[in-house]
Amino acid sequence: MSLYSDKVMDHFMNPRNVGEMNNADGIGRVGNPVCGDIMELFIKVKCNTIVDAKFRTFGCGAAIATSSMVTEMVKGKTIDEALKISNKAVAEALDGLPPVKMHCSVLAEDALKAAIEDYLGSGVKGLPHTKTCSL
Amino acid sequence: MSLYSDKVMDHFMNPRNVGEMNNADGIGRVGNPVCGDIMELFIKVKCNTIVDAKFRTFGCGAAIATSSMVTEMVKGKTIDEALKISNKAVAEALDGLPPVKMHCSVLAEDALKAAIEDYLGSGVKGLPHTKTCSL
Amino acid sequence: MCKEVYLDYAATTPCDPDVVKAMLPYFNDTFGNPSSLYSLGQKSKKALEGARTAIADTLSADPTEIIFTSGGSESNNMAIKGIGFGNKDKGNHIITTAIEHHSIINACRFMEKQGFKVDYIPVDRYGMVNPDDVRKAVSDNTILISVMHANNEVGTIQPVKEIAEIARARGIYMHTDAVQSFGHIPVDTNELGVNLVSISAHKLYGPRGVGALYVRKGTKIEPFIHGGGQERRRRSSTENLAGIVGLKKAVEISLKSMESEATRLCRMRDRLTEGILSKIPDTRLNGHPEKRLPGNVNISVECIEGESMVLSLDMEGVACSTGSACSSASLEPSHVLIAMGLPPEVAHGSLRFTLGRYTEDEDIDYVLDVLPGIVERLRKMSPMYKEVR
Amino acid sequence: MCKEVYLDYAATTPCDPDVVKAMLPYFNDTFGNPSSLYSLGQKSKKALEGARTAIADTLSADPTEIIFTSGGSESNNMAIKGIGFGNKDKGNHIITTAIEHHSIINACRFMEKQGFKVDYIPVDRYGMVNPDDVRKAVSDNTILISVMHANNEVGTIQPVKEIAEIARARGIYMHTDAVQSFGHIPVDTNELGVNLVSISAHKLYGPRGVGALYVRKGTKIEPFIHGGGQERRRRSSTENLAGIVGLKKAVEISLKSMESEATRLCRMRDRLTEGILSKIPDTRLNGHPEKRLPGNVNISVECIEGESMVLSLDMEGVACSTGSACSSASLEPSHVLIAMGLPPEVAHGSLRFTLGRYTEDEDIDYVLDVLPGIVERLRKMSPMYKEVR
Ligand SMILES: Cc1ncc(COP(=O)(O)O)c(C=O)c1O
Ligand SMILES: Cc1ncc(COP(=O)(O)O)c(C=O)c1O
Repeated sequence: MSLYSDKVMDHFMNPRNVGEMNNADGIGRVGNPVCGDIMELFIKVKCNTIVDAKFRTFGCGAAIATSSMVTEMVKGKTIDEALKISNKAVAEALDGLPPVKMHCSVLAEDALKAAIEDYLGSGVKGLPHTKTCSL
Repeated sequence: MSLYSDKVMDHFMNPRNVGEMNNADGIGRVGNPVCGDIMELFIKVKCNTIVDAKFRTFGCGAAIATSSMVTEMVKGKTIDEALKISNKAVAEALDGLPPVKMHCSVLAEDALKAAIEDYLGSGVKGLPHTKTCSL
Repeated sequence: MCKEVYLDYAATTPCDPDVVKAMLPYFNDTFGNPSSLYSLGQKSKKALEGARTAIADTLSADPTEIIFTSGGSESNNMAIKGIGFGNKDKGNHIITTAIEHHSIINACRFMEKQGFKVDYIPVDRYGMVNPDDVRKAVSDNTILISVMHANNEVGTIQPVKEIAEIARARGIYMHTDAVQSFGHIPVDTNELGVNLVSISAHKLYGPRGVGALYVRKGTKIEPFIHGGGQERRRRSSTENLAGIVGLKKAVEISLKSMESEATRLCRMRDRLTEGILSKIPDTRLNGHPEKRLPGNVNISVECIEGESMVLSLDMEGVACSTGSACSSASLEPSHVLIAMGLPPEVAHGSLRFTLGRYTEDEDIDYVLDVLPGIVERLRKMSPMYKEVR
Repeated sequence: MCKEVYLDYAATTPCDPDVVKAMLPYFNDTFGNPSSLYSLGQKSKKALEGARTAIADTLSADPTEIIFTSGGSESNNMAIKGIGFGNKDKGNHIITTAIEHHSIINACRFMEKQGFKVDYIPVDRYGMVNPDDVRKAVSDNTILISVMHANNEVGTIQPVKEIAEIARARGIYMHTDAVQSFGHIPVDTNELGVNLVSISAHKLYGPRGVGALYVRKGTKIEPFIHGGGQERRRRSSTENLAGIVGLKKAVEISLKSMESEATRLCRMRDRLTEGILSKIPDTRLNGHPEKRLPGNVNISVECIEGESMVLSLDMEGVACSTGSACSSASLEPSHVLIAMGLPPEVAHGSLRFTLGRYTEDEDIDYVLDVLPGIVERLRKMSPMYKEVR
C-alpha cells in the first residue's frame, strides 16, 4: 500500500537522468527551498530537438518522480512538442498523483518551460544557443 | 448489579405496611404527581406512642423503599422520638441511596412529620386526637 | 435470573459479532495512522476510505460528504454549532423542534447564549411536527432547520422531506438527526433533500463512540473539533479506524435485511402494543399509531411511576426504559411526552420497549405475561389509583 | 518487505493485546447503556466508574474530576472552548504557545473569531517555553493558560509546574496537553498544579477514539458536546465503554513499567541520535538534548526533504515521520521547528523517529544501517547539497 502509484514509486526509487549536465543548452531552475521544492532541469538541444535531459531535485517523492518523468518525456521531442507537455500529461504518465501533490507536476512543467526559455535566449542566465538548425 | 442497595430492593419488592389505614390518628400526604412522587403516611397513636403505620406511594423505587422503611422505623416510637427521625437516618437504614435519590428520603421524613402534625391537631384535615395519655 | 429479555435497543444495541470480528485487525495489525506517509499508514487510509465509500453509497452520498465523528451527540453538536458559527454572517436564527434529542436541544440552548435565536416548534398529540408551523417560523435570518427523522422516545417518523422543501425554497440549510432511523428504515439524502444527516453506530449493532455526519457538498460548516485537519479539515483527531470499520460492517449487515427485519419488528411491535392495551386497563400508546419506528412501543400506565416498573421488570429479566435512555437518571419527566401534551404524572408513568435483531416472539409473550402482575402490584401501592378508578 | 521497524509511536501505537482482550466483553456481553436503570446498564456503569477511579488514581485525581472524551483533540478543544465560553464574564484573554498541537492552536484561532484574544508564546531554539514570557503576557483579562507537557514533534518537556504557579498566583486556569507524556513520564495533577489535563488512549497502547480531560474540582467549564448529560453533565453521548475500559487497561500496563521502560527507551534513543549524527554529515538534533521524551529522536538532515526520506525508509521497512503526524500530509513545514528558529528548508528536512514498547536494539542498528545510504542517494539528487558542501 503506497501513497503513490507504482510508477511514481519506480521513478522515485530509480529516477532516470539524475545529475548535472556540463554543457547544457538550457537550464531551468524553479521552486523555493522555503516551500520544500527546488527543481533544476537541464536540456541538450540539437536541431530544435531535445536530445538529452537531466535533473536535480530537492523535494518530496512526487517532485522527484515528476522530474524524472519529464526528463524522459522530453527526450526526442522538438522544442514545440516539448512546450506542449502539460503538468497533467506528466501526472498521467505517472498513473496519477494524489490531489495534494499535483503542484509537483506543475513544478515539473515550469522547470521544463524555464529550461526551454533559457535555451531560446529569453532566460537570463542562458548560454548562447543556436536557434536555427542546419543538419 | 443494581441501581440500589439490596436493602432498598428488598423494601421496594417486598414493601412493609402497604395500604390505607381506616381509622388513622394522623395522615400525612406530601409530594406532587407533577414531580413523580406522592407519599401518603398513616399513623395510629396510643399513649403518645406510634403503634402502627401504613403507607401508599406513587413514585420510584427509592420513594417506595423509603416509605416502607419509615413505617417500620416509627413503629413503637414515641411522638418525640419519631420527630427526630431524619431523612439521613432513613437513607442509612436502607444502606444508602444514590445521590440523585436523596430527595425521596426527604419526602419520607416530610410525610412522617405531616402525619404527626396532623395527629397533633395542627394539620388541617386532622381528626380529633388525644394529646395526653392516661394509661 | 432465568430469563433475559433485552427490549431497550433504542438506548443501545449489542455489537453484532461480525462487527467485532471486522474491527479486530485494526487494533494492532493494521494500526497505522491513516495520515502517515508509509505503507502501514496508507493501508489504514485505504480501509478508512473504503468504509467511507461504502457508507456514502447507502446514503446516496459522495464519499467526500461523510465526516466520521465520535457518535450521534457529536454529529448533532457539529451540525448545530458548525452551521451556526459558520454562517453567522448570513443570519442568527435556528429552527428546531420541541422533541429533539437533548444533543440538539442543549446545543441550541448553548447557541442562544452565543447570541443566536432558536425556535422550538411544538408537536401534535402524536409527537408529529406540522410543516406549516415550520414554514411560519422561517425568517430572512434563518440559517438552519433541524428536525429529527424519527423520535427516540415515541418513535414518530417526521415529515422531514416536506420540511426540507421549505428549507430549500428559502436557501436554508436542513439537518436531520437520523440516529434512530438509519439502518432501520430508508434514509436517503437525496430523497429527503437534506444538507446534513447525523448517524450513530451503536444504534445499529455497531460500536459505541463512532458516528458520522453527512454534509452535502457546498454546505458551509465550521469544524467542531479543530486540530490536525483530518476528515478533509472538517473533523480533527486521529481516526478511530477500528470503530469506523465497525460502523461500515454494521451498516452493511443492517441494510441487507432492513426490509424483512422491519416487517418482523412491526409485527411483534403491534402484538406487544395490543397485548398491553388489552390486558392492562388505563394504559395508552404514545406516539403515532402508524408513522412510527418498527421496533418502538411506548406506553403510559396510569397512576404508577416508570422507574418502579422498569425496576420490577428488571427483576423479571426484562430490560426496558422509561422516557429517553439519556434522561432516565434525571428527575424531569420526558420533554417529548410533555410536548405531546401528556399530563406530567402520566408522562412519569411511561414505559418504552424497543425491539431489535435478537427479539423473538417468545420475548413478547414473556413481557405480556409478567407486566400485568407488576402493574397490579404497584397500583395497589399507589394513592392515585383508587382516586382514578 | 523482510524487515518491519515501526518507529512512529508518537503518531499512534498498536493496541496492547491485553487491552484488546479487556475490551472484548464490552462489545456484546456487558453492552448495556450505563445510564439505564436495569442491571445490565448498572453493570456497565460499575465498569465505567471502575475505569474512572483507576485512571483518576494514576493522576492523583478524584474520580469526579475525570471526563471521558473521544481523544486528545476533543479534550484539547473542550479545555480551550469550555473554559473560554464558560468564563467569558471574567475575561477574554487566553495564553498558549507557538508549539502546541494543532488541536490547541486551531481551537484558539476559532476562539479569536469569537472575540477572544490569544497570545502564542514563542520558544527558544530547543523548543522550550520560558515561564517569564508567560508571566509578562498575563493580564487581568487572562482566563486560561495552556502549555503542553511534552511536545509531540521534538519531545521537549515544558516547565509546566513553574507556569502553573504563575497561573495559580493570578487565579487563572491552567491546562496542559499531556497526550504525549501520559503513560511515559510522570503526570501528577497536584505535582504539576494544573486545573486541566488532556490525555489520549492511542498514544499509550490503548484504542483510538478514546481520551479524557481531567478537570479539577471547582473549575468552571462549559460542556463541549452538549446533550443527554452523561459524565456528570459535562460530556454527553452514550459512553464508549469498551474504549474506556481499554484506556484503563492501557494506563495500568504503561504505569506498571513506566520507569524501566523510560530508561530502556532513553538508552536506545541516545544511541540512535548519536549514531545518526556521527554517521551522517550535516545533520542536527532538534529539541532539547536532555529535557525530552524518552522515545523521541528528531533530526534535521540538510539539503534533502523529509517525505523523500520517509518514503525511502518505508521501502526498507522503517516507519517514521517528518514533522507532526497530523501535518505530514500538508505542505507547510512544521510550525514547531519554525518556532524554534529553523530555516524552512531545514525544517522540511526533518525526520522524527519515536521509539516504543516493541522497539529493540536491533531496530536501532537497522536504521543506522540503512539511513546513511538513503541520505546519500537523495543528496546526490539535490541541487542544494553541492552548494552547501
Ligand atoms: C435521536 C438521537 N439522537 C442522538 C443520540 C445520541 O447518540 P450518541 O449516544 O451516539 O451520542 C441518540 C441516542 O442517544 C438519539 O436517540
Ligand atoms: C500533543 C498532542 N496533542 C493532541 C493530540 C491529538 O490526539 P488525538 O489524535 O487522540 O485526537 C496529539 C496526537 O495526535 C498530540 O500529539
